[in-house]
Amino acid sequence: MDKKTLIMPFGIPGHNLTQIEREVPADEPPAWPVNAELKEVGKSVKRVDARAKVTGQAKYTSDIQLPGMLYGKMLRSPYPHARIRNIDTRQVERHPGVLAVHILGKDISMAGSKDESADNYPEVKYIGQPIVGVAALNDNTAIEALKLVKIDYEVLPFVVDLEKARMEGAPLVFEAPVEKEASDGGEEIEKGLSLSGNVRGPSRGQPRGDTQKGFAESDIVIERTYVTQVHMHNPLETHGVVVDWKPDGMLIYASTQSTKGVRDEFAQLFGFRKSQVRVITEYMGGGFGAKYGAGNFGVMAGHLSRKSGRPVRLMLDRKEEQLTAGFRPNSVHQLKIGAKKDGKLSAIQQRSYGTAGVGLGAGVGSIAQNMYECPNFATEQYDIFTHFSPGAAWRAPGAVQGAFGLESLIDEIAESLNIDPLKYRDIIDKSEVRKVERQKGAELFGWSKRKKAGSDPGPVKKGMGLAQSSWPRFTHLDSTAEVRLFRDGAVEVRSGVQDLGTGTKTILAQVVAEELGLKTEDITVRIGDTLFPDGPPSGGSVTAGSITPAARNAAYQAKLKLFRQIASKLDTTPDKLMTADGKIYVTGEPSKNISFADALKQMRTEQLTAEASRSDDYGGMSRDDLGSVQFAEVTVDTETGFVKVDRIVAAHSCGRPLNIAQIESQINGGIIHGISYALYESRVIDDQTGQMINVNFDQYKIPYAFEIPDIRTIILEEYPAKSSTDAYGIGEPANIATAVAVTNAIYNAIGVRIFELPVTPAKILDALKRA
Amino acid sequence: MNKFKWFNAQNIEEALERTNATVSDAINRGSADSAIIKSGGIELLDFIKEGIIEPAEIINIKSIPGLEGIAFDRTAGLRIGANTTLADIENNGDIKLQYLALHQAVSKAATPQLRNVSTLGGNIAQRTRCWYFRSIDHPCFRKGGTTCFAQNGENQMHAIMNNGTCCSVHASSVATALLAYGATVEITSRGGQKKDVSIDDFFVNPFTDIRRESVLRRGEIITAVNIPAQGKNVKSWYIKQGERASFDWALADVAVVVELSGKRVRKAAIAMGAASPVPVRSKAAEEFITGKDINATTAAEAGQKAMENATPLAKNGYKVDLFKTIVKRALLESV
Amino acid sequence: MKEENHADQNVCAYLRAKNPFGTLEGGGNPWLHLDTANTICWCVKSQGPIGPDARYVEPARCVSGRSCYTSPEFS
Amino acid sequence: MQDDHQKPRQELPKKGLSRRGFLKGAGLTTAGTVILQGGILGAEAAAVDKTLGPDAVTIQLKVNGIQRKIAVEPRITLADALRDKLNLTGTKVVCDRGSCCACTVWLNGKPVNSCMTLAMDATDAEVVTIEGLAQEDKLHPVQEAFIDHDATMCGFCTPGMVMTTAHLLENKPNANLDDIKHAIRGNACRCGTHPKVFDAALAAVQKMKKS
Repeated sequence: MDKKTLIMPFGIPGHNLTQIEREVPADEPPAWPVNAELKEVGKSVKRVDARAKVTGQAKYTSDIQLPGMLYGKMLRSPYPHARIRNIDTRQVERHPGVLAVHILGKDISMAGSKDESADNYPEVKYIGQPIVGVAALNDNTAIEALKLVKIDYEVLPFVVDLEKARMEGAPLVFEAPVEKEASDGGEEIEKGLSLSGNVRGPSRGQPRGDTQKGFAESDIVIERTYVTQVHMHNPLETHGVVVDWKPDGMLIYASTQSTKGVRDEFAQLFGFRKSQVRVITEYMGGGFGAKYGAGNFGVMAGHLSRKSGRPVRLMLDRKEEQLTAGFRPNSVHQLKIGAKKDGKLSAIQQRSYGTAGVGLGAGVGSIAQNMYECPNFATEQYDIFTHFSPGAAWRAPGAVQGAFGLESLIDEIAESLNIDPLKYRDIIDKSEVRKVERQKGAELFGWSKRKKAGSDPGPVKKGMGLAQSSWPRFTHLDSTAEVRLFRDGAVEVRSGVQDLGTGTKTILAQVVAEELGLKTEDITVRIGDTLFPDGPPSGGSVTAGSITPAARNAAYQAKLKLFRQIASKLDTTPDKLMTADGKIYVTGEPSKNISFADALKQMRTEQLTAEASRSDDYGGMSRDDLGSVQFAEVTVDTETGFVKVDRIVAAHSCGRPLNIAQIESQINGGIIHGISYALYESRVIDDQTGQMINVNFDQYKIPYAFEIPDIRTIILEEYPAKSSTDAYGIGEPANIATAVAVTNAIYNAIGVRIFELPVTPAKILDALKRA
Repeated sequence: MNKFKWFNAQNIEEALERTNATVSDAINRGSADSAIIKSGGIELLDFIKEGIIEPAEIINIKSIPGLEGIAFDRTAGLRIGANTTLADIENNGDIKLQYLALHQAVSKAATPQLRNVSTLGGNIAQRTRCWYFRSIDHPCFRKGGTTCFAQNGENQMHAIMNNGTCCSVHASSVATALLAYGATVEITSRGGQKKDVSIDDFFVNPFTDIRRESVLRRGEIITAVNIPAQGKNVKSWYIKQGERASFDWALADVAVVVELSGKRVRKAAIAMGAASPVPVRSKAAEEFITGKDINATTAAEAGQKAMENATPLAKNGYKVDLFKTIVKRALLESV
Repeated sequence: MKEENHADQNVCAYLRAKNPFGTLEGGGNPWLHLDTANTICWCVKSQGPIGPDARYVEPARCVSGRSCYTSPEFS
Repeated sequence: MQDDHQKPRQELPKKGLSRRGFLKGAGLTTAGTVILQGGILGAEAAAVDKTLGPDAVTIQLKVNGIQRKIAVEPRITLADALRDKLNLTGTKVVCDRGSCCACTVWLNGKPVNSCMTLAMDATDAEVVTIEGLAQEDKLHPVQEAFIDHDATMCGFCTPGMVMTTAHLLENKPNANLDDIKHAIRGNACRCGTHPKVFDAALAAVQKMKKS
């Protein structure tokens, strides 16, 4: 591929900003200067869809009504573990208003009415596991109809508690590991990690050095166990779809973080080509990591639509959402860190257990491995299977649990070495970004006013704490955008990418406007539709970093095409043209110009289009991180045990910031999730029945107005020179440090450490009694 | 929700004639043919949505004229119609001045939106929020089952006193204040007979009857709540502690009403919600503080006394400390 | 680490994984960098982490020889 | 039908319908007697024909200033009636139990949870939904402030937040931050827009003072 060289801004303005030479593909646009020199990018531009949202016009999946649409509902297992002997749906089929009934088999793509037999029924392994679905004229009829289903269960022993599941003799979630099973060819198949009882692992990540030696050389070694709870996603819009199956393809409205992922799964399951399946996600009521794939509810809706010949809407209700739609796994995290007298870390060893129910993914991430310099590192992460619905990725999966342990223990080591926790990070953290964030954050926060732990007089005590985060700069290269210019003046950017509420639509409009010398409001954004080129799935904070370079590149290519068409009209050559302030100029001769709108009128065709994709990172892929530092001040009432977070200062970087207000909003969100994780939210399961009992917004406590502290953000501009926009996401980084900054502040207030989340009044009172 | 019929009652008699079950009856005896009274409807709808009851008919009493309103008289006291919304109680100037603890309790109940709809009658007649009781998947004693799941289960929100049979706590924090003020509940029954039931007697302990939480029977309706006039030297205060400040059920709430003679307490009522299956007054704390000045020491001691008979369960021991503190603080704040 | 590097494996056509670490270098094979202790895996056929054979879903096990395995070529 | 909400809504009474005639003047016992007499007199009339449902019943209500007739089963909530019968899907159902206030609409001038209100209880009532808050194309100052201050993220809580905030400011033009928090204390947001909602609401107070 042809290459060219760009000189790009590199580093942190006001700190170490310099320039760097990057070899990039020849069709990449020229480098943008720093944000101060840009018009649309890096500003607090209003959300392009805000008006639709504040007027109630925005249509979400749950608002979609198609002609003839039916309402789907699913009957779910009331037992955590059972075998199904028989299912009788005859009465349901006769129920007035019911137009389709479907039973899910083990292989839900294949289970039609013909092979619905006991052999094909799945073994139920969690409460809420879907079994039968109906489509009816309305929701209430569907619910009534499901009461007529008769299922004969053989109830089996279950285990839902992490510790009990680890014990010998615990009811097994998965029997007979497939190790040493011969394949057709007679050879032994790959084993994977070992499974012993319900304990699977360990996953050892990427160890380095020799921890034994590291601990032996340490002047101080501290080992602690940190426990975190199960945290539910609870997006306000539940999981759900509207599916319209036709013999020649499917139309699906989905509340999803990945339109293309949903499309691909439906295509695979229903025997269509990907091009025959169209998925639309125009507005989406939050996901936080849990909304991936077709979902069993989606596939059920597909079958019901196929059987009834009508569109079917199937949205989970709040109870179903909490019971079955994912959660952040809990963790028991044993962490041991050794350090020298000067503070340098000599060894980190961790072992963790967590449960994602019947699923995997309950580890504590790689933050302990990555954030600080330490030559010796080892980890063992175990998954414990239980009879509960599977977990799902949740905003910085693993890292939030891992950070609670790591940043608590780093704080404790600093304390033991009699070094200020802020200064201590200067010793062990090599990140330039976090160094600047610590300085700026500490100043805004007033860290110098921090008092000795527990030194406030009286029963109500204040405390200050801080914590840091690290999240890799991920991108998803299969990210494409199209820019269309219309003769009537419209400029459109199109991509399959979805906007979860993060502001993707707006940043796409901003980068296209910037590239074309237009205003953000001049750009029409059409996304969330697989008719358009594929966008990235939104997870791992990849969206901004993946799709905005594609959009800018597409705008740049469209612009070049336009230049070629109108250059002669300005008596010049295309390479001399440039855009700014709604006009196309001849470089060096500003009087020779034409308005962008007039230029479009002169196009040879009604439409002009260009498509471009995310290129590989300039300068090669690297594993550097997005860092943040957060400071918390809390008030602890030592007589009641109640904690209130008074304020948070959050210093963050996400490459080139694209929209300041939207980044602030996302940081606010991450912080509020973190506070809630630290103090309020926890799934409660009754061990006797295996049921989640706080399965509503009434008893599952998410924060409201009075739980929100004063939040100040510092958004650090930082240019890694890696793409045409140099932007990165902020979703996960915003959420990692908050909870542990809060618990470190609690320590500072009361002089006692809490090792288990959420920090309830009971735990504070208990810790104070023990101290 | 199941299908049900709807009847707009124009008067109390009409409503009482049609009704054949309270919510508690419907939960325990099946609700297939039950006709249940609805005022604000929040509580009823909650049960129907959960599938815990499936009434055949709802008798709307919101449509009955004259069942709402607040009347205050310096000698006769306060009368609040059963259909009066919590919002109207919250915003009533007389109540704010004369019955501060009631104002505080009401304004901390639920959310502003719910207070616009919830009525006083419905609030005190509501059932416990025990998460087992509210779960259709847990057939507990109170729903005619054979066990209390909370005794050996998730009892962190539950009762720390009188908790041997069923350890649920009553949901109404308004009731805590009413108890401290010595309110009476006016109950009207078929044929128009009325009785005034002291709020102490209105609530029913599970060891008396586990299937109900108040004396209200079918064919009866709460028509008003009366609160005696409070003397000039009466002070009151209410504190509620939930997990969240924004809106929440009480983990512990306390209403204190004290009559002072100079600085000395002549008479005291200290009521606690979320401590016991029904709101309770602490006689020990009241007796202790009577005849004494309220100061940090005596208030703290009263808090200790209030918890003398606490029998916390495995996960709710912290509530004992919580009550000690808020009894103390409510006493201190009241003066 | 070695036991979790599945770059050389023909994993089942119906396996999906959501692992942020896997998308680092793009492309359609997220399990190239998979660390299943921090990854959500699911089977498209069963729409969950329990495979059609009632065993759990993970790249190392969703390979040729498993009864529900489908080669990517035939999907 | 879909376009109805774009028509201007009529002015609504700000304080809603209140029946403050209760017990005022008349002695307490008298009022009780009146009720009972009414009951006796009404007993004969209380025949089966007064029972409605369980099948669909036609009710009238005024929504966003327009008189509407809809057929609803008594079990249908106001939220579902608005969303399914009138296609006013701006009102969102989130928790479905009155614990999140996403479904907030004004019923006779007061913000209520439409998910916990049966449509029957809105008979002859005046309802304002998010679609009816703007006057023609002129947004309510609270709506403008939400746009200006980035007070929406996913937008699912937004209709409820806006309706709650707008009601506060219509009734308390000098609202401060504490008033705002008190008013929206029941409105859940999962994205964490609260700080921006506070900013927007305070800005709207200023905006409304000027206008």
